[in-house]
Amino acid sequence: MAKIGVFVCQCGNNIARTVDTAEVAKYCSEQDGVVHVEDCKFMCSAPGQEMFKKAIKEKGLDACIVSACSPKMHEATFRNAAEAAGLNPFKVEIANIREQCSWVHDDKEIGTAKSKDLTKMMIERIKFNKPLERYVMPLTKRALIVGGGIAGIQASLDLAQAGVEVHIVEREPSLGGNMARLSETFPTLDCSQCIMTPRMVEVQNHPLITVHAYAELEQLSGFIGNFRARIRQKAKFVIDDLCTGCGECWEKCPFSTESEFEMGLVKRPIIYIPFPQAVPTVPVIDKTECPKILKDKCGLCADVCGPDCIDFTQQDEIKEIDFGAVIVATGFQLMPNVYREYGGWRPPHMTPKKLTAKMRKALPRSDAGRLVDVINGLEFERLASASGPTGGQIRRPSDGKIPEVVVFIACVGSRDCNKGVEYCSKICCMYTAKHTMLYQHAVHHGKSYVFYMDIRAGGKGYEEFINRAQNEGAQYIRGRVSRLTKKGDRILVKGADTLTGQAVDVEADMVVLATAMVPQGDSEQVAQTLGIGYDKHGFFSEQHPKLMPVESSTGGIYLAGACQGVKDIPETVSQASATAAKVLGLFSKDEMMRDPEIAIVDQEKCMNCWDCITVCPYLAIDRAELKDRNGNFRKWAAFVNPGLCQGCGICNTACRSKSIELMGYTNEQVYAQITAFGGDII
Amino acid sequence: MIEQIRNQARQLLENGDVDVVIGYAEGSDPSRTTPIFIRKAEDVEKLIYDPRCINSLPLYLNKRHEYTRKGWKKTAIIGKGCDIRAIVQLIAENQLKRDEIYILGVPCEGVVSHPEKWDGSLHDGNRASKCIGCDVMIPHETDFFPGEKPDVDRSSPYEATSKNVATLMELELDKRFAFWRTDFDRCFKCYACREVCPHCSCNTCITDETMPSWIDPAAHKKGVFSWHLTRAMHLVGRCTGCGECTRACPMGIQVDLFNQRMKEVVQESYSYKPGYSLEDKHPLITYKVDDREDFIK
Amino acid sequence: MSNIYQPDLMTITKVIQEAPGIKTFHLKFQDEEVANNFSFETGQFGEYSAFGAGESTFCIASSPTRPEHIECCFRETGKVTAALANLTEGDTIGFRGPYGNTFPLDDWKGKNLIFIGGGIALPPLRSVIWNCLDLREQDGRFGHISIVYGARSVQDLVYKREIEEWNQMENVTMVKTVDPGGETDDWDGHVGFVPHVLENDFKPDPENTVAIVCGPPIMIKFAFEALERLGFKQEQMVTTMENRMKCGLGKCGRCNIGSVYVCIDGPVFTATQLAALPNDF
Amino acid sequence: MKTATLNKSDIGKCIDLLLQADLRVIAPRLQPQVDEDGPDALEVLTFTEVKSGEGHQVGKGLLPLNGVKEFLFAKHEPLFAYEKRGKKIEIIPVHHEYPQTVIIGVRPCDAASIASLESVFSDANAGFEDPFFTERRSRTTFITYSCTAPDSSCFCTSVELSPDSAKGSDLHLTEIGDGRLHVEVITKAGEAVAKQLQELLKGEGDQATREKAGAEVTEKLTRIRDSAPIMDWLMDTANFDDEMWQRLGEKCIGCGACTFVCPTCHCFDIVDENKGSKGYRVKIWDSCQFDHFTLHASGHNPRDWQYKRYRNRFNCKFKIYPEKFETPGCVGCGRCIRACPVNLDITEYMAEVAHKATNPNAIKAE
Repeated sequence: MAKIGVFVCQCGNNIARTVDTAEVAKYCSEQDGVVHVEDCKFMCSAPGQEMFKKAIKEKGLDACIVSACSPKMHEATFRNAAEAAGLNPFKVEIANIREQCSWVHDDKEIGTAKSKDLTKMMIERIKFNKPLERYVMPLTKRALIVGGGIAGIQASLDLAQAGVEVHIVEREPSLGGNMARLSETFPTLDCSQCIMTPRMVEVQNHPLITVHAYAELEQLSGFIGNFRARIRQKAKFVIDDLCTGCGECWEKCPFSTESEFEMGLVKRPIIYIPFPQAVPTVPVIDKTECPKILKDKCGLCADVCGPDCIDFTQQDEIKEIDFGAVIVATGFQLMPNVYREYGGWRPPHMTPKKLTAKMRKALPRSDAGRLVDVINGLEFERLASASGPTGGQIRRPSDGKIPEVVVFIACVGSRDCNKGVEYCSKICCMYTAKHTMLYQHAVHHGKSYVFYMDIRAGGKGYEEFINRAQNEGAQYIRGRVSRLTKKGDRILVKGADTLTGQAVDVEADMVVLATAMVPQGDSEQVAQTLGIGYDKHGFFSEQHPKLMPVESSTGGIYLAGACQGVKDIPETVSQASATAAKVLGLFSKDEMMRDPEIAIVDQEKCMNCWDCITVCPYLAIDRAELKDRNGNFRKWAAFVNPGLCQGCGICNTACRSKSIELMGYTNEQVYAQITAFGGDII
Repeated sequence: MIEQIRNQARQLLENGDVDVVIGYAEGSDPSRTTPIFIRKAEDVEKLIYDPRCINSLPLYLNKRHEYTRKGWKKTAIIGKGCDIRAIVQLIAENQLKRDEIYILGVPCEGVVSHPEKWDGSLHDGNRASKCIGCDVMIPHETDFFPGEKPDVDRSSPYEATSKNVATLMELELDKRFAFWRTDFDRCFKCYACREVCPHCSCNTCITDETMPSWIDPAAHKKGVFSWHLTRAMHLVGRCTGCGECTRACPMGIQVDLFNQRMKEVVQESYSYKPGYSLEDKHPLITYKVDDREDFIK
Repeated sequence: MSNIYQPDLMTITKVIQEAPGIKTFHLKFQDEEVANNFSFETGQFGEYSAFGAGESTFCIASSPTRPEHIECCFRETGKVTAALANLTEGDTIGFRGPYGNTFPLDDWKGKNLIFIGGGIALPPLRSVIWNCLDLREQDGRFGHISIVYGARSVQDLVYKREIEEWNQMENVTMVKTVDPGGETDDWDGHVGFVPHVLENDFKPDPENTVAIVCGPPIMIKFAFEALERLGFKQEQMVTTMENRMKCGLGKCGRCNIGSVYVCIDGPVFTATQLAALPNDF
Repeated sequence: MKTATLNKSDIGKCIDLLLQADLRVIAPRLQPQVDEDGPDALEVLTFTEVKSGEGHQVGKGLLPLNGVKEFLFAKHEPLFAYEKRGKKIEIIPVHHEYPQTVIIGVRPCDAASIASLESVFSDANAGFEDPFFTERRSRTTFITYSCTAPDSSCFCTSVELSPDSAKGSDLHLTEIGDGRLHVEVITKAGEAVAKQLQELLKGEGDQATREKAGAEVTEKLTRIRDSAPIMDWLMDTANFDDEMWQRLGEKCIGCGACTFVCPTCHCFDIVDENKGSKGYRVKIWDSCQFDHFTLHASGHNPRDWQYKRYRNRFNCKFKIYPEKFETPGCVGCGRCIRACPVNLDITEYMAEVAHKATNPNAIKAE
């Protein structure tokens, strides 16, 4: 017969407000197997835990239930306390009477009744809890960082400086990400490139950091402490070790295509580095465009290459590397295709133009009726950037004219349940203000208008920055724009000023849209490759919005930067450093303790349908041959690799023959828990 | 037709290509046929095939029925289309290997719904409803087929369900429930529905589990409902619609109505019908990016 | 009308962990009247309830010569035994019985006895062993007593203390063995399967001897064969059968071997009786 | 023995009279079908408790799918309730209703099966009496009805019964033409029921016509086997390992249909239905055809192959029952033949055994 202790927590008034804890305690004391009951003000407090330990020792309890808050909060607390008192930690269960009772019910009667039920269910369940032992697992002290933007750069530097070996996988030919595209950054208006380039170089030169540029993560298997990554190093057709980055090849390349880095505003050669400060400075050949690769014509780059490092036969290379932790820093993009809503849509990289990379001044665009002078924020960044296609002069794309009137429209696609995303893109208010300033600084006589919904400038120095923008000449009009139409070589912006209630028409030379920040287009695929959760927009989900904001749903995988949600640079950098701290914490021990709550197979019962193998998201289940005493093959059965199993329980539910048990959540435990609910039987 | 099958069976046995031929023979009264295991070439004359051959023979290929313990290395089996679907499904579920089985396909014009209804011919009054809209009357996966095998379009993922399902679904929920309550009152849990099912392949059926007793073994309401509903759920996406569970029920409970309804749901949700592909895993354990997600709230 | 399916309640007065997964309970009736009216003979069995899990059949493992409590010994294998194993001192279990026939102690007067058991089959033998030892103590009615007992491994041996006690006794030969691979460094018994050790190492003399065999069906079969090769006749060999039972009352229909119901016609059978039964066990 | 006649059309009134006398009445009834006319629909006739004389099927159809077994030996029988209180257990008796019951329209084979069940559950069997069975039995009266149209699965004459047998009956009805029934009062219980029906019973019966009618129906039986030599053959334990068991039984799929529909099969299981600290111990139907029925805790199974389980069933019917209880184990109702999904036919076994018993030197049939 079990000797169960039940500890009902009042959580101050947090639970006691809607749950009569004394009555719950009394009810529990009448349950079969319960020998000790406490009704306590704060179980998680030091005195509460002491009382808990004392009861275990003095009453010789062999199982304990703490009726309190979510197990996410304090399961570990009480399991550790139990362990300290000599009770197996897995003989402690939490009945959640806070989040599931007091927080969701107003009626004390209902809250109390439900608390009784929940606790009773746990009492019946715990009778089947078996003592479990934690596993000791090895740990690979090497971190993988997916994405080489500012988040990845920051995290890798933090880790490397603490002595951890780091690998960065970046799919573009250079580190830098979106931040490398920015001209100046709010609220200080310091030059993005200037603050970023030194860090990129530092990454490049750090002995503990390996950069896999122009590479992609194909598969991630394993589990916390023991991941194995399959990295596809895309063929650059340039031999890394030999290349000096002299630039002879890309200077001579006679062919060109739109530059992705420059948002298609200009062209780049087929063998290229994305931007002059690229790290590494090794160019890549775009195999989708290169006539040598496609048709075996040209080959000029190879001819001019001094160190002879062009290799047209290069193939993609697969590297398998073990890691102990993964930081995901895949960043964001601006919402594509929102131009359509403003009548000026053009598909990306389809702008007809006759520019070469060297012709960075004029930007004549024939538009064939389209509003090519409607651009997005990142395009404006390139126009404003000293290293951009116009050398920092703001010229509009269609004819290269310096725009006299520029309209900035905020909240394009964001805060828009119907056509865009519901959330606030957060950085747009700030960057729009910055854009008006950059514009005013460049075109002193220019006139800038901002159509906005609200100004959201919560941040250090942010409100001041907005004020400054307004003082420097930007005219803010509260209201939305209904339509953009072509009028001569200008754009007629039809909007409304909702403060005065009047329609506002502005004839603009250029319109800049503050389009919403959204996750990378392939973020769902990436999440599935990594085995982490993501939300409906494609942002990766954190484990807990408040208490575990940098942990993903999978142990050992952390989230940094805009891949997790909209962020500006300071936030991204802080979060990146936070992930580094988490990884360092994980790596602070030589081996890992793992909870034993994993699946095991009753191999005799297994009828080898392999449904479990099909459903296992962690590739933790395999086929095993069972042999008889004499070593002859007897039958096939599924086998769970305890190292890989995460205890998610999917196999358990898929197994029709009920051959799979999840330790700590065995069929008997769960069945007892469910059947204990409600009234009498039969 | 049956002569060709017999000849082929004889040859297979004579050449030692197979150890046994599973087929149908005359039963113990004129309306019935019975499964038979032919091990000797001279016995092939006992093989018959006509609309009375209701049984789904692939159940004998299921490991649960001691098939492997009999030491048959290779088995030939006479299969009408619906049974071959069951075989295919068994293979897809790793319960059988394709090369262990030699399928003697028979063209089928439909079978009688119950032996009691046999009056010497097959007609609309006694043709099993599963045969209406059947697209495997010319079977799809065979090793031998008498004569030329015509091509049949089987691309539609939609199979007909019996009129009964529609009739039931039209009833209001409480009436439908009342119907099952009366029907299930008769159930005494002989598990004939389970044992005739070619897809029930667990070594220990969930209803025989004791730790915990998921399903009360008693034939009271709770025990009966949980059994039949669990059985239906275990067959979702896997049931090939042979209808044997209903035919085998000694108390006349139409248990396959559940399976038929689930079949409709799977077709509507995933455009999937089981028993046509040797590789496909059923939709409830697979994920495709375009799977329906509207039920996730 | 009395309900034949209703158990009497007993209190667990002591729990002994015999081996991994194997426990012994000492049991006392809660109702004094029941206790006073209760008697049993060696070889009989009972239906033990773990309320909430069901009933399980075990022989009474204690000797009627020591009536202060009854004992049962079981291995945790299924739902009921797992539930029983969770019980501790002072807990209540249900008991129906005693059922079945008994070992024919009267027929064994003046004879040498050999008890042969394997694994968890020692408990039924233990009852009759102590019964015979106690009776011999009283009036010397039996000759030499030998015990051949084996288990899979040293730790799986049950009644380890009593094995030592028997080992020390005069006029008792204790032969203990473990299956190959189950021995430990300090193991001083034999290594080998019970029938093998019996035939090749112990080699008992069949003269005026009765062999009482208990164990898994396969062990009984091989032990009988070994005994026959040693010259034992069928009437000199006795065993107790452990077929699956539910009612213990000859009604539920599962323990039968042909027309013989182990619950009411057994569980004790001589080899002669078994030989007359169809091959259904 | 008293006899009388009764108009066949008055059976509904009989039921009403019995109901008026506060008796529970059980009669054959047709069960609703989803699609009455559909190709899959079969008439489902079962013994059911009735609340009026309308819609009964007494004398119509042949055999209800269920026997009368479940009204004496319940499918689900709570034996007692228990409640755990700390270390103590309280056993609480379960109140059972045993209403005075009349089952009407019972066919002779079903009536004959009662004695077989009684032999198992009464105290004549090892001195243990199942109180639940005997209580019900003592309060149940059987009004039987001679068969008029046996079907191809009936074989009662092969087991020493007949379509007009009154064995096990309390009040026996036989059609004697002109819409009249010959009524025989057989037992005291039958007499008590007859008293309730007095106003409908007329004069004397017609014994001669009744016997003639019975003989005519007996003629119609097609499935006739010689059961006489079976028991002796089974008694020879050497025959227990005869090749026929495996040969005939290999197609058996181990469903329990035959045992559950069988009016004499009595196997049961005892389980606890538990919830938290309370529950019931219940007796439920079980079947010797299930693989775990005899499975030992050790994993050993004496009847490890399906044919051995069917062999046990056949032995139970033709050897164990007669030997142990001196009652027939089989009443020839043919339900197992009708219910078997794979047409495993007990009469084929009977024929095979009879053949082997009478031709001991014959070469084994293949």
